[in-house]
Amino acid sequence: MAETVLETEGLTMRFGGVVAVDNVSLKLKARELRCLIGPNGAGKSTCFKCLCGLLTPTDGRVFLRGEETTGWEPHQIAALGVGIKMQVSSVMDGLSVHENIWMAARRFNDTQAARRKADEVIERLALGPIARTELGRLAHGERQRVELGIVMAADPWLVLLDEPAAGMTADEVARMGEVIREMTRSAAVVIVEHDMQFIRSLASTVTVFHRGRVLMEDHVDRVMSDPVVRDVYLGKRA
Amino acid sequence: MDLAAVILVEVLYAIASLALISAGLAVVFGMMKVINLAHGEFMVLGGYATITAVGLGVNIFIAMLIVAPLVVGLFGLIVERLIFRHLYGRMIDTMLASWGLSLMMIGAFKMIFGNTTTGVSGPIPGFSIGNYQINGYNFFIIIVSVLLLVAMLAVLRGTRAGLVARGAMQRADMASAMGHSPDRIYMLTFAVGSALSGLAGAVLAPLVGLVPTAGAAFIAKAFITVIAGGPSLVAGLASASGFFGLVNQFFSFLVSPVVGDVALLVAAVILLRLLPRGITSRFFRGKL
Amino acid sequence: MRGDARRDTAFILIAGVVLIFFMPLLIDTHVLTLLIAYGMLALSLGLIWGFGGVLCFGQAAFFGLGAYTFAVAGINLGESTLPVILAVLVPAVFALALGAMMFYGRLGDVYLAVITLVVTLILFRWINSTAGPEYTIGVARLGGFNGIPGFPILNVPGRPELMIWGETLYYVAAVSLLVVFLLVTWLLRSSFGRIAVGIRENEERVSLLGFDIRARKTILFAIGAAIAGLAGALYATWAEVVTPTLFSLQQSAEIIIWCIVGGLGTRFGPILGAAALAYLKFALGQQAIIDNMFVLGLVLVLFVLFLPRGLAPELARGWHWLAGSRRRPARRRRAPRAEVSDG
Amino acid sequence: MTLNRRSFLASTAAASGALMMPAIARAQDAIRIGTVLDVSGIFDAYGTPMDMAQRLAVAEINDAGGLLGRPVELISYDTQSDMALYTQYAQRLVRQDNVDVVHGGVLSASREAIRQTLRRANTLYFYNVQYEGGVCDRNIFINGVTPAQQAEVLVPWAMSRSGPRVYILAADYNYGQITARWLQKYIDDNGGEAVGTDFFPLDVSDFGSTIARIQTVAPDLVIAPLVGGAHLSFFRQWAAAGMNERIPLASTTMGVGNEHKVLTPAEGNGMMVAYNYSQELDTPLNNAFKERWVEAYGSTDAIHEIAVSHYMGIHLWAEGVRRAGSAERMAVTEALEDGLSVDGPSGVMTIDPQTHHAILDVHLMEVRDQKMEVVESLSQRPPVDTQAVCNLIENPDDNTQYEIEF
Repeated sequence: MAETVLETEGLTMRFGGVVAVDNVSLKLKARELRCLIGPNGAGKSTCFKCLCGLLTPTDGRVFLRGEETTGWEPHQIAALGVGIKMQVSSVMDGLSVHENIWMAARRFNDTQAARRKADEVIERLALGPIARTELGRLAHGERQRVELGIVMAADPWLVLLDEPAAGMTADEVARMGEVIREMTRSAAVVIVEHDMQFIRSLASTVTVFHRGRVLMEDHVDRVMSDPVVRDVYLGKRA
Repeated sequence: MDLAAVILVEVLYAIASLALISAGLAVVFGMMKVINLAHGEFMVLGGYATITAVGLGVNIFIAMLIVAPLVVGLFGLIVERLIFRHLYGRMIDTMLASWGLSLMMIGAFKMIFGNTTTGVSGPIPGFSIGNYQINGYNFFIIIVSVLLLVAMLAVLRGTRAGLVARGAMQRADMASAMGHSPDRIYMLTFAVGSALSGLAGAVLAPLVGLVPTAGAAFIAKAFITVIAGGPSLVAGLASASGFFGLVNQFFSFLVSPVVGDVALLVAAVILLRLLPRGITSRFFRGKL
Repeated sequence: MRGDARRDTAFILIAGVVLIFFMPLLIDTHVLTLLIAYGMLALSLGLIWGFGGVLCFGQAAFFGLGAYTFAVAGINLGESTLPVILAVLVPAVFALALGAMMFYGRLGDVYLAVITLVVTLILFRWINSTAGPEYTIGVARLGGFNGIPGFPILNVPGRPELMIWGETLYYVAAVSLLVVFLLVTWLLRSSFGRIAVGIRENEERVSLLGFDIRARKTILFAIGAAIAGLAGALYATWAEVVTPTLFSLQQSAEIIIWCIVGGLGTRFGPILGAAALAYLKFALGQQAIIDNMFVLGLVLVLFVLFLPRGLAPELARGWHWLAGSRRRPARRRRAPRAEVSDG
Repeated sequence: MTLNRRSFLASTAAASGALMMPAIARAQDAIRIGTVLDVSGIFDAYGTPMDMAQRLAVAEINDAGGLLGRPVELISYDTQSDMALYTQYAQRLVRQDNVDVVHGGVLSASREAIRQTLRRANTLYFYNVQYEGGVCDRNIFINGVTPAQQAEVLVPWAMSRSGPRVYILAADYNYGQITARWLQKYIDDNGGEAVGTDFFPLDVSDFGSTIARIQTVAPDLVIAPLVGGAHLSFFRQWAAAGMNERIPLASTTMGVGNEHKVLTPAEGNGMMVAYNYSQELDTPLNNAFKERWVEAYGSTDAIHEIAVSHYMGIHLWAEGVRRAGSAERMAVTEALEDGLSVDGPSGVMTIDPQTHHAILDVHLMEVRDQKMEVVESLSQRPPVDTQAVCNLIENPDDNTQYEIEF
């Protein structure tokens, strides 16, 4: 039986009087692919931020590989071997593609090994031609790809991705799907996503958020055909 | 009892002068998120404008309350057009350019007015509370700064310009959404902020005298007050001035004015460590 | 990359040695020594601001702390070797404490500026009010506004009677600047330096990579303070007096201006900016027609408006143009790169 | 580290320009006086008239044929009220300008900043300003009044006109600190009590809380050795609170920078001071001096006590050179130690060989309508405070500033 890599217990996040995440319990096994979906304001992004340490939950606990990480700093969580990519592309604009990826690899390798690792990731993502270009000069899709490279370079066992496909062309989305599937060979992946097309192509388990709670959790196909979920997405009261 | 009254007046005066010193900076910072490091020199310019006007035979109150704000407001308008308008959105650059401007102004003051202490004598006679004598001018400063805060509140609450300003303080793009050119708003804000700095400098000049480098003493205090005040303009000004003024005077009386100053600075460090977004980020939220 | 590093080091060494022997032909060594102390001070801010993205409004505090430590320790110990070491350590430890307080408190840029500025003011105020006889450290009177005159100046280690001043002090200062420059170069090439640049570029990203940015910024801040402290010790032995004005806002302002004018994100830029502006100030101090504050201010405004990347990148472009290589495309402003071959 | 060619050429040009200027201006065989004074900044009210006075003194010497048949050249630097600039310019004076003597320094802080530098460089130094006393160093001559010459007579006089409870407000640096202790001593000696002592850094300009505090103690007299432009606000705020009509004020510094002419008569009237000089002294030498000053500068407005003592200091040194027949440091020192004296606008001034200080007249004065009216004159007072601790005849290598201890 595969080990549980991510688990939350009654995760709750309140902002003033608003309960953004309400008593959410998730469980993720090693190398599992999981998409978190839901309409705007459903709490999936807030939940994501609680997982990666950007927010400290008001209540409840988070466990990574059995270790409680509630209230940890993002860098401590990342240092466990968790790869994180935020919604807005977050890269080091003034540095080259190689330097960006090298830095990610450097956290878990010495200088030399990090360079080899960076070369390897660049080759896998076909970033070779732009390896020495500054990120600030790249197009949006390329930057997203580099950011995935940054995530991969650390050899994570858990990857947290917030809307990786946003703003990409169909081609790029397809390539992104491949990369993510490749990641699941070594890591569990959590994706927060809007794009149903993309989620369907990943064919994964989906957790549906609604008003801060988990509405249902099942395979994407069954979720998509569920009338309640459809109502939620169409804006009707469930 | 008399002593308590004297101390009360001194504390109120300290609070009022802090609010007065900081008002111009607060307006510019609140609306434009620009720290004008030449603020202190704008104040000194107001002081010089007053002294010059008095020297030319203008009534001292007219010089302080009308001439100085006009002169400095106009000056602010000019430098905004020449320098700052090219730098919006580049916060650090704006700060540095304003620092450069402050050095230029100090240099210019030295060349024009000479590097000596000048001043005018206070226009209000001493005042006695029981057995104690007190500088009557303190009351004038307290009144001016109360009127100033009330006026700011009234403008923000009750006028269309205030509405636009409130919008702009919330979100930079709000004003343009309301059909106003941000360029013009910035220009006017800067001019108004400068005029307030000029007023503050003019009103304080008779008390402390002027040297070209006097601005440095003001800018640090104003900077700290504005940042510690936080997002709300009037409530922030009032609460931060109140807090720092109290701390300052408490230690000034107890030990010495220097310890009072140091206590103010230490209080600022502690306050910002605890409330990095300023007092009004936690208290008085939603107030103006 | 390794070859690059070796070539860069060799180049710095050769250019440095040439300058050390060449500059005295142009400028009096007494003035040059001051320019060197200022250059080192500018380099310290250039390191933490240009490469670490930490804009410190109070770099003068570390400079003053270094100078005062040197003076106070010198009076107590009667020689200068340990005082020099202390002049580096004391500001560094102070910066560690201050940095930890700021960076672990997750303060934004503006707040960082306010805190550093306020701490400098506190130090200035405090040291300015220590004229009374009760303020002594060991046998050294702090002296308040007077400052501390008459402390032992730099001497040959272990030989307090062999004092280093005048021409010799210039060579000692110049070599220490060269050594510090090489250390900074090495630091920037190391992983620590490259990650520091990453932090400047995108703090959140680097922390999401698993690096503790608070600790790293604190350490970088302390390294900058240590260099500023050494510059302070050099200044003290040169000036033969330390006064509270070392802690003044004016001094802090000048350091920032040097960095801007010289060029942020380069190692040589701040030194160049410091030397050029300090010399300009010195030259302007000789005449009374135009006030030097006015000129400094004008220079700052013009640079921010028209040459925000400073002199060094322009000089580098000129150099590459002269050398016939135009491969270097114009860099994006505000994002200077980590390596600089023009340094 | 490379420099581009253009910047290299520019810096060469600038450097050679700077080096050449003084070389051309310098006369070959002149005797050189170097001076460092705050002609700008917050102490300019002291330094600027001193600068005028030294130019007048040097002109007088040169008009009389110079010294030893050589012209006297003045090399003067403006230290801009910045203590750090003092050592910088002092070093330039001795290393680059090779001056024969250095005069100047305004605040005690500036004197202490350069005293050791000049001693190390074997350059004779004259500090011509009233100060807190106690400096014992054979390389320096001081002709300003010391506490024993000034405060010792001022304190009992002021107390006799007010009462025994005295509050002291002093500038927070060595002058103020040491002077405050001397004041306390003289207050005690005369059966009074120092009921409070506050020190103010030189940039403090808001005295509101202090004025309230003084009232809680209700002293009979306030003595205020305050210094500089910022402290001037104290006298203004004191008057603005109406205190000048309630508690009399004495000062060891008020008027030294012509403060009594900046304050209105209403603000200044009644303050008690004691100095070596007043413009109101009606002596032939003073009247002649004022005439020459008016000829050079138009009016006597700028003349103040330390401008005159600076003027006297330069003449003392010049007399020493004449007597020694050389401008060499030791020769001049020995000539001066011979008890040399000169007569000038502030009366006769004689060098005390034991302390290198001066024996001089002191006048008790009261400020009246922006003038210092002499109430009583005490002639030829020796610097007994410094004499008590310093004997350069017995210990020529002494190099300390002694401070009063209780």
